Amino acid sequence: MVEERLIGDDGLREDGRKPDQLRPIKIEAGVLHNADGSAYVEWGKNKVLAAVYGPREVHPKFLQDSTKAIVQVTYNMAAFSVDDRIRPGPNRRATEISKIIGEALEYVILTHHFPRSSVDVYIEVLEASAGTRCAGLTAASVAVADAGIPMTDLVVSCAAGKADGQIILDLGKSEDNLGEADVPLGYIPRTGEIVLLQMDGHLTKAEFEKAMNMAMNACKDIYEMQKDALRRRYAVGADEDKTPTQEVIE
Amino acid sequence: MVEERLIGDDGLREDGRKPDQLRPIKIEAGVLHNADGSAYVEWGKNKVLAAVYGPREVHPKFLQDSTKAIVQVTYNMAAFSVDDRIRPGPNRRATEISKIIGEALEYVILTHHFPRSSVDVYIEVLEASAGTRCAGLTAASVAVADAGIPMTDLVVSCAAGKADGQIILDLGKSEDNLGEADVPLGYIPRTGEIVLLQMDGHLTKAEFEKAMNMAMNACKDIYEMQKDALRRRYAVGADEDKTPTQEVIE
Amino acid sequence: MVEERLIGDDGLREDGRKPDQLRPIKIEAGVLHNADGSAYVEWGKNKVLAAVYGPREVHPKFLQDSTKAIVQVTYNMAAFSVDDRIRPGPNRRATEISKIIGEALEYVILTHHFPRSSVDVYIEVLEASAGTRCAGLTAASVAVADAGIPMTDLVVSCAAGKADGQIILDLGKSEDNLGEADVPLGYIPRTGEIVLLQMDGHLTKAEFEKAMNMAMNACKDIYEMQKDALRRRYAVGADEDKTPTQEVIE
Amino acid sequence: MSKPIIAEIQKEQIRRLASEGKRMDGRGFEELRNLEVEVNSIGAAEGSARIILGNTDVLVGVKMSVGTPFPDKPNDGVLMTGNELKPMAHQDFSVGPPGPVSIEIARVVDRGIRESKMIDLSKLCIVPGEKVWMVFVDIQVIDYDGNLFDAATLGALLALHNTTVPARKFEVGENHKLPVNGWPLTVTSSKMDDFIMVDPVLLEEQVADARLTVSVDENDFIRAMQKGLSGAFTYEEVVKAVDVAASLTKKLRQKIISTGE
Amino acid sequence: MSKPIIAEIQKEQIRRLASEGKRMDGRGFEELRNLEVEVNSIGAAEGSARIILGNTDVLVGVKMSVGTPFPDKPNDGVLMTGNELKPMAHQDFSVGPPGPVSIEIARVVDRGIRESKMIDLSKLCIVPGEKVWMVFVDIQVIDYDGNLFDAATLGALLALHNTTVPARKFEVGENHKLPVNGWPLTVTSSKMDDFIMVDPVLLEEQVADARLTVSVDENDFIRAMQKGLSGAFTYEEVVKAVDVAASLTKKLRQKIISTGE
Amino acid sequence: MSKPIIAEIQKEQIRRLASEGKRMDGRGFEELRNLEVEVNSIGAAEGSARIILGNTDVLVGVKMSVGTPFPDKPNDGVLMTGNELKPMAHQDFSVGPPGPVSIEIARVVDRGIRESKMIDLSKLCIVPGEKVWMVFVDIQVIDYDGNLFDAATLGALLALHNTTVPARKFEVGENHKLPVNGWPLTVTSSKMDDFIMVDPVLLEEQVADARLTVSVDENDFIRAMQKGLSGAFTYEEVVKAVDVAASLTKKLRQKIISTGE
Repeated sequence: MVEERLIGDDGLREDGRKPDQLRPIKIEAGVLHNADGSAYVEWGKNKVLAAVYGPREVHPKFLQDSTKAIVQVTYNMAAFSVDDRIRPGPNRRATEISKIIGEALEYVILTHHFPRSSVDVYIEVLEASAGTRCAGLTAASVAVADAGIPMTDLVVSCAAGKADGQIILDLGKSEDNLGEADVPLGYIPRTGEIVLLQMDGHLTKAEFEKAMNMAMNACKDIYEMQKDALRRRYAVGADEDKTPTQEVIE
Repeated sequence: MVEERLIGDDGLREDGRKPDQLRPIKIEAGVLHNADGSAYVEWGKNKVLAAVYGPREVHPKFLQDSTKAIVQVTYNMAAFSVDDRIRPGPNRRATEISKIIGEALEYVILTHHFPRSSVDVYIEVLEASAGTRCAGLTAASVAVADAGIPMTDLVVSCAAGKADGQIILDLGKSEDNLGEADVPLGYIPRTGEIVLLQMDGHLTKAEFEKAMNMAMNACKDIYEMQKDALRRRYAVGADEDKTPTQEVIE
Repeated sequence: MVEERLIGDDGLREDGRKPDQLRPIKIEAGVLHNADGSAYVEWGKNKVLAAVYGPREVHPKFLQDSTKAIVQVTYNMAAFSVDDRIRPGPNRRATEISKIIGEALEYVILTHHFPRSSVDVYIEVLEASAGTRCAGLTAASVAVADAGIPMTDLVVSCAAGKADGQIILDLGKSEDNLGEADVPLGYIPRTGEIVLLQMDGHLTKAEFEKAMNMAMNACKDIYEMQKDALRRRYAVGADEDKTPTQEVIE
Repeated sequence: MSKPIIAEIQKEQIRRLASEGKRMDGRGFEELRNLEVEVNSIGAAEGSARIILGNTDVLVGVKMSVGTPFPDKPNDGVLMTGNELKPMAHQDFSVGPPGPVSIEIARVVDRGIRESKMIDLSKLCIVPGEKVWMVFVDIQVIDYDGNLFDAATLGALLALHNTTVPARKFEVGENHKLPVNGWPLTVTSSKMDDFIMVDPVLLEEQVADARLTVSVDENDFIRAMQKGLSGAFTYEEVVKAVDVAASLTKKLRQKIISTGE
Repeated sequence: MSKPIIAEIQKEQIRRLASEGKRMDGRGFEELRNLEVEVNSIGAAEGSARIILGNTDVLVGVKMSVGTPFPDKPNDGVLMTGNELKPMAHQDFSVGPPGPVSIEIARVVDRGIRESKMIDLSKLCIVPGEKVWMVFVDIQVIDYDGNLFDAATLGALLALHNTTVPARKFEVGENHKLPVNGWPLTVTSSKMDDFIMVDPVLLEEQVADARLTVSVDENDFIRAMQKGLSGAFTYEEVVKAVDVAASLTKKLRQKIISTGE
Repeated sequence: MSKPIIAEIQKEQIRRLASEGKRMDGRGFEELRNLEVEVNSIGAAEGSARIILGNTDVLVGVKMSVGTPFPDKPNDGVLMTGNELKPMAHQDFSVGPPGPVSIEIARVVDRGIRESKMIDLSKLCIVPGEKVWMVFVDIQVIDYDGNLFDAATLGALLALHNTTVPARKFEVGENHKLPVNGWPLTVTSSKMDDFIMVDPVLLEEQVADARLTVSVDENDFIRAMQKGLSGAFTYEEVVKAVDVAASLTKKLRQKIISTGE
């Protein structure tokens, strides 16, 4: 089915990456003024903002849980974030991604510290190019930390998959469209726990295990970038004026 | 306007029925596990399930009536129940049918026994072939009884109408599409009261009266089938395990 | 851009009006039975009804303001009010017009007299022919007065604009479509205050000032018609039977 | 709890009057309210009618445009009937999409038009399978004092009988009257206890147990019927209501045809 | 506050049983419930299947029609999968548009069909860029006692395998079976504390920390996976769940193919 | 009751400062905040601009596609302007369809573009009556600290001035710049008591009585105006606001054209 070659004779991918190489990733924490916490992630051509408000009063009220905070995630792609404009408003894909990102985040947030309240996470994909759910979860996790909400650890997310018969890391756009499989993973490096896992395509069990391991290893690297972003953020000083936002996109 | 002959020279209808003959009807009570009461009706090719929950708390709250239970009926046709797929979600036809079935049921339910509560009736048409509102009301009535909700009597429903110039009972699909009139009736055999009545088409007063009488008579027969279904249900034992649902459709 | 001549060699407009002349306006107060206050305005071919309910309980509750009444305006064009049928339900244009008319009315209503309550104004455009927001605000203002709700003054509304290079009053349909500018104004004649102001098109500052003055002057005339309608209404007697509604449209 | 109590008091008053054969506004049980009609006051509509029945005030407008037929009826024009109970008309109506009450009225009016064949939809075909006339009947309730079924039906019939097909605008020929046949008028009966009265006002509707709308055409054929509310009728009551409807629609039809049109 | 307390008590009971290797209904951790299937009972559908898995009861219907392809896939038919958790099926389900739970199930079933290529959408093209077959898979949950992912997937596969393309109705040839390949069946594992059980009943679902659905095809390829809920799995647990799914889907497939179809 | 009290205290503070000719952030009454702009950072958009005005942060993206014209304008391209006040941008914004505040901003920006004729829609016709360019301007507010009217308008103008028509993608010729003329920039004045200040921050907006947005083009023509909020302006105040807008838009335009584009 795959006519186009995704991996060259030199073993390199269309964009020159090695099979187990990530796209360039840049993470910044504390990029917004109003949100209690925020983060910006550039991941290849993906550009993703995450904002966190909370813990705050639950709205609508009937969702309130008397034993813990609820975690509400809204993942959204900007109308202009992809080749064919997306009609504003929720769609089924965004609803599913919001749900699984929320479930992954909830695992690390100490929700029992904040009964009857809500942690609201807004993820806006400003530009999309394969892997936005991984970038979104990675950004959201930093934004929750930036909001000072207690967590057991950061969640990191990265995908592995298969193209041209090879297991590869962090699929780009054409690899995602034309490849044989995609396995996005949400991971907690310190404990080795998996909090998000999807797969579609076509893998043997051995290939699946190889892909999982590749993604878990990459998550460890991205984890360092997350922590570094938070470190830089606090070096600037959480109480001082926030990093000028105009640096976010430049 | 009717080119096709709906009644043959032998006085029999397309499907071999006599003018005052019902399609085959099969009624079963107590076919679902979660619902407080349920019934399944096969009526010709119609396949209709009814489930009842309640009396239970009213949702949304502002609908609550401090003097009696409210009766909320949701009639729905499954997407695949007819030749041309139906888009899921409420439509104007379903809204009207839900309203008139609910009004008919409310008359026999002792709603004053359950102030501030709700009796919720869900009617799902799995397959439709003319007469689903009659089959739905007939099934709903059995399901309410199966739920143990006190009623003054069962409501029975059946239509009569006109095709090829003759008054006929229980219109089939082509008779409904091509015939001259349809008169669905909701009836209480014991008291002779009419709780649902619609008509469209073209009838003289004498024809209308004949149709009414034909439908009322048929209702008496269906009433026996309803009671028989409830009797069989209670013979199995209301407290024991319910009739295996796999028998429902076979 | 304007090929068609909107103003003739005699200085008169398509419909024979002089540049600073209003279309015929007819205002009646107290035309509905159920509403607490109402008014009907015919303005050229525009036919607009306004109804007021309140001050009454706020619905939905969370909109309640503990310091004053809220003013909720719903401007709507009937499906059949224009050449191309309008789909029923709110649209973006109606939402914006409802907002700015509501803001203009709120300025004159003594909202602090009625904390926690709502003044609900419904404007229905039965027929539309340029200038419905001005006719709607003019009617709504009379309806609020008819409801006996205390106001500092009536609001009057009228537009001026530009066509064929001339500043003109109260644009008709083709002047609105083909003209160079439209400046709808909401005005309080007694104080000279401006409570509604929009403009689009293309005006020099001098032209804009001329248009404003022309509209403000016209508002003074319309103000007299509003007061006259209320006077006639009270002459009939607020406590007696209301003016027969069949006179409204004839 | 105030609403049920008020309803009980109203019911008591109406019952007392009814037991003496009287109604709140002095009418007989089988007497319609005063009726005023006005046609084509809305210049932008292809046809319109305003019906003032007592204090009930309804405006019906007809718009037409050229569209594509439904795939299963390629040779038929399309009829759509909408009804909105606007908050202008009564304090209990609220902003928002039509609820079950609005929808029932719209569908009963629609079936009254459609099933009586007063519009031959096949005559509204321009190019089979491609271009047909769409007829939109929009009912707007302005002031609500009961019996919208009859007021809306009458408004729709009058508006359709006065509709001009805007053929020039759509470049499919010359303007002409919409071909419409017949007057399937309705009369609605309202039952409380054993008292049955036609053309109920709002207060009578609010205490009613059951409602029956009967449509009868100019040849005395019954064309449509709709029972509503959670009460019951006996067979005899239904037969009587049909008789009353036949007689009252006949009078109404004569009045409308002689003056209104 | 009653709900969390009840959940805690349920959790305690299930935990106590599980620590002895038992489940509420006597099954082993890696044992599916009793399964009954019935195909094509809905005559109006192009294909249908009813799945009764313990007390979970799901009906899946397939409808087909001719439509236009998506602009970016002019040579492909269109597959749409819908799922509604109707209030009939459980007291906690309410009327209204599908929520996140319904949508997740529909999308997982949809991807299971789509990404396994069990339907070659390019074979559903009639006229490139203009006319293609639309395949609507509608899942209707009738009675809900847990594990809708597996029941709905199985229902969809069975319904598709028994679908007849209604070509005559749309005048594009003779009716024929929908070309479908393979059986990418799923098995769902549910985790509470360190106990992992397949095919959870509702009470087990309600106390679960995490859920993993694994789709395996007839060639032992993993075709899809979906982790759910706010708990975590270890790598080893995931690998184990894949093994269990591979073995159970194999048995299930044999049973279905030998009897059900 | 806390909100009104806080508003009263804020109002008091702003009033005290204003009576000395001062503002919260040290600006003069007729002084705009610091402005940063960035164009075409979104590679997937046909054009984009990010506007950082003080702490207000707005991203505007332009997408184009080929579609069918409106029946009443067969020779014109289609312009659609959308605005969403996302909950990311402020704690008071909530998820859901755009409300009146969002819609007013979108419509004022839309009219600013449309009525100033800065895009000649007739040049966006490909095949009359059949194929035209659709231009979607989507405004996304990222961080909200007042004066969205001016920030969104500026963002839309800059994005449009930097838009490339994706003709190759739609196989209707070679890519080229979107033909756009002029810079109808806006300046918004906010009034509290008798104090009128331009470019209000959120706190100033929250206590404002009235708002006036004035659009002026490069030839000093007034192109659009929108008064908002439930306060009033005198005639003299309006005339003054127009003068201030004329002078500030001129400065802004020079700055934008010399650097930003």
